[in-house]
Amino acid sequence: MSLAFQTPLDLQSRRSLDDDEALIVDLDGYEGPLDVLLVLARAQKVDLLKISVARLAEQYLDFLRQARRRRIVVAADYLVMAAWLVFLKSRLLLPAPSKVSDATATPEDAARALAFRLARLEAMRQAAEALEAGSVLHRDVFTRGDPTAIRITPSGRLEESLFDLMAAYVDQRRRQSERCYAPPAAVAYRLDEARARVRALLPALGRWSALSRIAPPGADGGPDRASCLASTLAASLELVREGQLEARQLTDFAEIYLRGRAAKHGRQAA
Amino acid sequence: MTAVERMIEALLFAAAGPLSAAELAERLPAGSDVAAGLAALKARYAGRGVELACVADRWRLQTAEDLAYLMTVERQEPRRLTRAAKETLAIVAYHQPVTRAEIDLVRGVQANRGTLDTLLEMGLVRMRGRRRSPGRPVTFAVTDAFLELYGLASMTDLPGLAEMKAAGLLGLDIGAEFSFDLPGGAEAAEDPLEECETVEFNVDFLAEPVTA
Amino acid sequence: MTAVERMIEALLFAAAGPLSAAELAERLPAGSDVAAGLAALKARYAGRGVELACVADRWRLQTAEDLAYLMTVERQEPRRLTRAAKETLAIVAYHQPVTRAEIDLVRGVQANRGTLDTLLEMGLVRMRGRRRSPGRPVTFAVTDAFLELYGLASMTDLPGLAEMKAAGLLGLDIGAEFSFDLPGGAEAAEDPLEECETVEFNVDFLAEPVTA
Repeated sequence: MSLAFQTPLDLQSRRSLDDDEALIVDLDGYEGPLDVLLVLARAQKVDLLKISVARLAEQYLDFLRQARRRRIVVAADYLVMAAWLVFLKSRLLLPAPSKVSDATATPEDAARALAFRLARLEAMRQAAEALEAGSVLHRDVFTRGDPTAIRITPSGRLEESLFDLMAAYVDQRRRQSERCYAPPAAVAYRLDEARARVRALLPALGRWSALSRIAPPGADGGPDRASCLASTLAASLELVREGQLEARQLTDFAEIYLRGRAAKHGRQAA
Repeated sequence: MTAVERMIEALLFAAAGPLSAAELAERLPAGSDVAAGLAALKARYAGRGVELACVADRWRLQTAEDLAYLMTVERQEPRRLTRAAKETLAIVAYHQPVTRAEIDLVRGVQANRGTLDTLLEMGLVRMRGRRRSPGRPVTFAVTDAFLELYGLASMTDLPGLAEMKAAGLLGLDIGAEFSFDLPGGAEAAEDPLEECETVEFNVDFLAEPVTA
Repeated sequence: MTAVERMIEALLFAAAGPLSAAELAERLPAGSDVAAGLAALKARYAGRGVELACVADRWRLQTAEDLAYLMTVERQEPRRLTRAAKETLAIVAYHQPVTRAEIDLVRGVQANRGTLDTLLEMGLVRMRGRRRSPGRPVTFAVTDAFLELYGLASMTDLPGLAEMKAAGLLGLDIGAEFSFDLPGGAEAAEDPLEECETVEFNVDFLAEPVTA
């Protein structure tokens, strides 16, 4: 490889790139860095397997520079490729190390691998075109058109695809999961909230007051009335035990009345 | 064979129905002699397996009448599994060995009893053993014919969860809780079928009430 | 024209899709020389408006390619494949069996998931099995429908296949290591399927309570 000649060649390539700017302005038109490299490599007009990777690297960096000049946001993988190419190019320019360790790939190997990948991608693109250029059914060639004619289906064997099988399975599992009844968990009126509320109301509880009036009414989206009543009662009973509150109920299922015990309440407030 | 004859032949072959001479002329290059082309084509096809016929002033290619027996006898519908069958088959494949009750659990409906029997008859599913659980229900598994049908080398080749996700079949809505046991993986204890059982596989409905 | 030739002609004409020699033989009187009949028929139809073609190892009658311009009415633009889809299809065809990761490697991009899935849905590509390599990734191959669509008699008729093989371009092993020495690498040659499968597969959802 005559590396000494690389620099003048690069200058030439830069000029030629400027000539057909339209080709390289639109980064959106490319499918990743390898695609860009392939387009640039084609411009070298040599067998892709024999391409000058050093020159290609320079062209690629040029391409990115132009993209940036046009303030096109360059995706990270383009930059990773750029870094790799710079690294590869510098390794290619360095004299080969005297002792060759066979364990690690040489820069020449890496360059060859890149050239191979470009050639392979190009081959696949051409293959796709060749397939399209062939006789495509219902575009270039046509089979019997009459749908009402007596027909024979080619075979009685089952024709199934794994994809269908998977889809059938997933469909059912989805339906099954939708079928599972999951009632929304009831929102409970928290005990500590109830306690805080009753404590705050203590000064106002000089007379017997009905529990149903002390408990909050319950609200949409919040705890319902039953939970409010239950939690308020539980909190009240705690306060009764602490001696801050009195409670009484005249008979079973009758309304429960609460009254603050002023003395202790005073001490608590102090 | 003249160029016009070729064109008429191709047009009649690909047409969805019979074409009149006027319709043919419209689609052929200007100045084509349609009548001569049709006459030549008719002569060419005389006595062949396919013939050129004129019905109500329209032309069409059709199979020779004397060969009709070949057509009618061999008329066949393409065989595809019904949706229910495919669904049941998928459950057996992904959960084998599996009992009827378990299949119903996944399918949600009391699975059409016939579906599993059809699969058994087609040789895609087989009875495998009896679960060591109350009622000792019969378990089912897929057969080698199943593997052949789907071109799988072995059950471990069955596409799994990751592939379902990759294929876009599993969205984010079915996430963490969606999972299944690996076919052939965790095996619930079960006994092999006794010989006589394999013959009369309808007997297993006796086991149903227990597992239901 | 022999009787067998006539019958083959009629059968192919009336068939909804390509028929294999074996399928033809099934429908013909015992002892019929199908191969000879097909050869004679192919010669008879050569250069005509309708021709006998071999696709996916089966036979079908189709209009001559050079007359495509006449078929304005019949032409149904086949579902347009994107450039990425065409490229992916070519990669699968020329490298099959091939994994998703390998397709991405050849294309040099993390493929848009939808591309391969579209091909799967269209029935041009199918899942074939699992690679016997770490992670056991699912492999893909093209279907007979692919061969029929592009009018190929067999996989060996792919355009340029021999040349590509000779140039060594169809290897998947080369190029994977091209991220030499670069931290992070430009290409992840690892298969992403592995992790989630092993983690999530062993949960047995059937063990969950039956009625939630």
